[in-house]
Amino acid sequence: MSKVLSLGEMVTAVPPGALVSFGGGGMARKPMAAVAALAMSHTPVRLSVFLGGPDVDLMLGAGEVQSLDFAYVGFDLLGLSPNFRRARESGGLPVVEWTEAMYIAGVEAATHHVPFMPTRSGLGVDVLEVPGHPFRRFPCPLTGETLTAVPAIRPDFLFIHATEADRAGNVRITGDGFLDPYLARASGTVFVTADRLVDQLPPDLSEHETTISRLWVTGVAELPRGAAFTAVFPQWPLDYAAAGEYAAHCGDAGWLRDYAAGLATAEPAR
Amino acid sequence: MSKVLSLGEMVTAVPPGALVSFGGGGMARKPMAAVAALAMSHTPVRLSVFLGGPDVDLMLGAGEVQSLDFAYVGFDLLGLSPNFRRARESGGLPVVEWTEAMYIAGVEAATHHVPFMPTRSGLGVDVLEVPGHPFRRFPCPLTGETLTAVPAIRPDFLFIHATEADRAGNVRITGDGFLDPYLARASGTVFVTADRLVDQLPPDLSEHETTISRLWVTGVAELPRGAAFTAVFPQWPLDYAAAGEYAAHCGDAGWLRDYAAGLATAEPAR
Amino acid sequence: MSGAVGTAGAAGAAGEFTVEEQVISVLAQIYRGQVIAVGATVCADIATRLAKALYAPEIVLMAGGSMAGYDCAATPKALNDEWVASPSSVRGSDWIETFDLISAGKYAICMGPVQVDRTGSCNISVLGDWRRPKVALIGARGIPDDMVRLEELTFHVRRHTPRALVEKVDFRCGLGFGPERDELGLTLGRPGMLVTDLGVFDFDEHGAGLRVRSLHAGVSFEQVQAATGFELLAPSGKLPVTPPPTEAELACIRDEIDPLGVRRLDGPEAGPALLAELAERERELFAIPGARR
Amino acid sequence: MSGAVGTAGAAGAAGEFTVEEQVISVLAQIYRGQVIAVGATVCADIATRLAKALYAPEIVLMAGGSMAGYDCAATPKALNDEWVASPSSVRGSDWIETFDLISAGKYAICMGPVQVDRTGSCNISVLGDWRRPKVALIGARGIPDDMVRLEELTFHVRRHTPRALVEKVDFRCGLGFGPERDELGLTLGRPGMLVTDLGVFDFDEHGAGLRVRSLHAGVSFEQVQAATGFELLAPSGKLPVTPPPTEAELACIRDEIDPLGVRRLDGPEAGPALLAELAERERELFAIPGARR
Repeated sequence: MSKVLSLGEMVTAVPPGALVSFGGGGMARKPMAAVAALAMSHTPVRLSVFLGGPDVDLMLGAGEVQSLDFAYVGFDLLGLSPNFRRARESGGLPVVEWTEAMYIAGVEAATHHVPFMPTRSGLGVDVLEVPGHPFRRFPCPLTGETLTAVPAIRPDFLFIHATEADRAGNVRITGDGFLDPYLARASGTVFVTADRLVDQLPPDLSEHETTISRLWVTGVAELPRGAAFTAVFPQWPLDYAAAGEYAAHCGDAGWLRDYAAGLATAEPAR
Repeated sequence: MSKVLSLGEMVTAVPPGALVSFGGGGMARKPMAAVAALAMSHTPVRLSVFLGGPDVDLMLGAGEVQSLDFAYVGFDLLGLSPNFRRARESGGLPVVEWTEAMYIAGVEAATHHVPFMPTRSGLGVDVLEVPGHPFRRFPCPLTGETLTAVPAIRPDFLFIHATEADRAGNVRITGDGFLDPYLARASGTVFVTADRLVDQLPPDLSEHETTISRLWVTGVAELPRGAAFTAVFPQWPLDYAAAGEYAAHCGDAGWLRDYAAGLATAEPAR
Repeated sequence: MSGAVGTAGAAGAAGEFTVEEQVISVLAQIYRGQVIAVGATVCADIATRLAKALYAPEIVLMAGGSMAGYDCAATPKALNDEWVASPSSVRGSDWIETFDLISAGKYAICMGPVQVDRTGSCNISVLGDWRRPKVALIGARGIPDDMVRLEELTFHVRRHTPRALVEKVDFRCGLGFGPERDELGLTLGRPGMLVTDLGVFDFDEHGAGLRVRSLHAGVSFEQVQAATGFELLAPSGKLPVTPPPTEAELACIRDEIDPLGVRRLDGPEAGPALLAELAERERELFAIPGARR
Repeated sequence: MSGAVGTAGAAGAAGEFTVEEQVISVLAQIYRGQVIAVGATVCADIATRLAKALYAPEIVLMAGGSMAGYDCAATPKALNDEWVASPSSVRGSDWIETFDLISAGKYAICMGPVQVDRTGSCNISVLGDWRRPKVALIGARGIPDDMVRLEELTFHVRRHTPRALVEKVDFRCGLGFGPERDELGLTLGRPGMLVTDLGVFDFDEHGAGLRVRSLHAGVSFEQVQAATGFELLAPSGKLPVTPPPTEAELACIRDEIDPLGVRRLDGPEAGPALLAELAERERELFAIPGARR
């Protein structure tokens, strides 16, 4: 029942045009090695990311993004995302700007296998005033009050980086899980890189410590520091020096290509 | 910041006509002492219980139920609920029969503060063919497909029995949580009885072991074996002898009154 | 119908087995793949464990609820399952995730309906009129939900009688084959296999009725017809005997996954006395309370 | 605007304080009761800790995210908050529950908008046209969600300039007062207090404009007007000086909840060099990695 795959096997499974999502949020627990490998595979994909950071930035910088759905893209304390800025400010990138609650509702719709979810968000703000958004105001069928329908978010592929996983695909995330456990339920194929693989979760802990069931997981790879400079609690605090270097140079296409190539092919540092 | 209350203070807070819910499911973790105290207070209430067992049976036997919403009422391996049978078979009890997924959707609607949730359940079955149900088939505002709208379930009062709680109101449930964590978010007032009160959760465990945040909890009471004969993992397996005795005699109004009186006033056995 | 009903198959030494063991053996075949395996009757529950122990180690058991027993080993069936299952449990979950799994089709269930009709509609809610039932059963529970989410439903009826297998159910918790299903465009939740104490059955996909797939050892078609509240589809040729449980299955059931004999609760001995006896024996057997905490 | 801007109030010995300390002191007043207390700027974050330490032990801090730092003690502000907060954290949670708490009004937040206009509409999404922005900021995030769930929103603008306080925001993430709000019947998410490095403000409930509630020590009305991109409502009488932080507040900020000096990130020194300096100092100070595991 082993689901252990190589990073290459994961990335190769993604066809052009697939809807791809990444776990984590901002500068935390981003599956950077998987993102770099995907970017280096030169497969244009559609991205849908709840809280984007250097993952979205790297894909945009590599020029492999056909469209982007997001509720946030940024580097947290390190400021704005240079490649997101360039892509947006050039006007060429099709985007859907979600609010956080609307994005969560879209993921919940997918996990429950319904085509939409009702939410109160969207009233009186410009997210519903921009071209191309997929939301619709509608009357509640029971009370008549006006709500916003958001469509289900069903990524074809989800990449997550986790604290640890077992070979059967059970996953343990110790810090903020963001939407990862729910995105795993919403996605067709779920690939997990983990700082370490173990024989079986939970080790000496109670069953509450396992975050995602193997039932939702397609493949796992052991990839120590697969989140690169982003934070993985408790093993890796955010590496501000490396993150700062990324932020300073990622707008340079040559630098970014070399960075991604190094990240995608690095041997697991044991 | 102590939220410690007596059982009497909890029960007195419930006005006639309130919508009351109980946690647990079937023969597991039913807040029987609180149920008995409520029944003995002679306050007619409306009940909404996901998976009812002796809690619903006792309230019905005491004659204090104005209406009942449920997805299940039964004694699991011990068979049918005598007082539920009598109430239903006399035809005098207004009931709404939910399916499990529809009940869950109703609770989720309440936790998200939207008036309804869409679900695929209800198609082709008689739960939508009976008089007085609150569900409605409607077209999805995005795809047009027909779905079932279920209304939000917002209990005025929720009673839960838990493994342990701290004085600030954080709650730990070690066995099946059923819908308790979600019902706590959906309910106006949440009262928790616990086999033991501690100074602060989590004790030597990680923060994943705390089930319900104090933000959702109104009051807590230490009530060892507050679940009576029902199962509380891991401290109390289902007491089949006592449960069998209840099942055999609960249809007798006099026996039931004595039983409830004993349960409601029993001093915490230390 | 109590006691020995047949002879175990396979290579090993032959031996007698009960109808419950026959049913467990048959039902164990439906649990395969990366799914949660759930049985709503005691025999179906034990069948999930048999499947995990012998045929499908990849299935997820949920012995004792959605939390403490989630994804446990093929532990012995108990009256208090969590106590036995929790030490080998991999993960805690909740009911919302369980229904997400059902919605994703990652779920296999055998139900225990009180009524099944000739089209495969089933009922666990009420006998008689819903507004004022003759017998209030337990409510529709999750059957209507599973029916619009899972490909197929399996049924275990413990006692094959004309009151259990009826012309038309009093309340539809699940919808069988026939024009109404076709009109609704409902392709999910198809009634699949029905197992009773007399045989194994399936439903005609156009609603024409119930077909005998096999008869348990020693049971005749006439006997089954007499115990059924409607006319069975006529068999085309000689009906096979249900394959008996193998020696390996019987050993696993008796020694590993149901040493307590909880399966007897699905047999004719069922009742408060048997439950009390099992509860007493469980206390000795498993030394509750339990393991991890 | 760096360095000392005033003199601490209250009984203790007087002392100088920075504008960030002034802002923290003011913002600490909005966090009370059984709520999650969140600050979207560094000063607002530190203000939640100040409130918990001195005034409202009942509030829930969420230092470092929704899981490892949930309901922690008033721990020192860090760049890697989870490492410091987790050992005192009472519970893990998730983002769905966080939004349920927001929906239940059990949440108090101070936002850090890039633009605020005279009616209290705010923006963190884009500067210029959304379709092809002059500057793509971070996206609307949770502001539209909070606006339809919470009674009131509080704003902290780090640098009071005509580009931050504008006649009309380029993209509405939150809707201010005025006819449109009234037409929508929107009663939630009212723009409440605005704190900047120059003073404390609030918005006229009919959309007439921005009112000075108090000016920080040494700041004149004319100075604020010059730094504002629209005409402020005329003050009726002499404007009060913002109450300075008390000695107890300053001691708490400096010694207990921000010994590292992370609040400087909201001041004029902000930039990569300061971040690098703080990251270096944090390593020494907190001995990451951390405590519980």
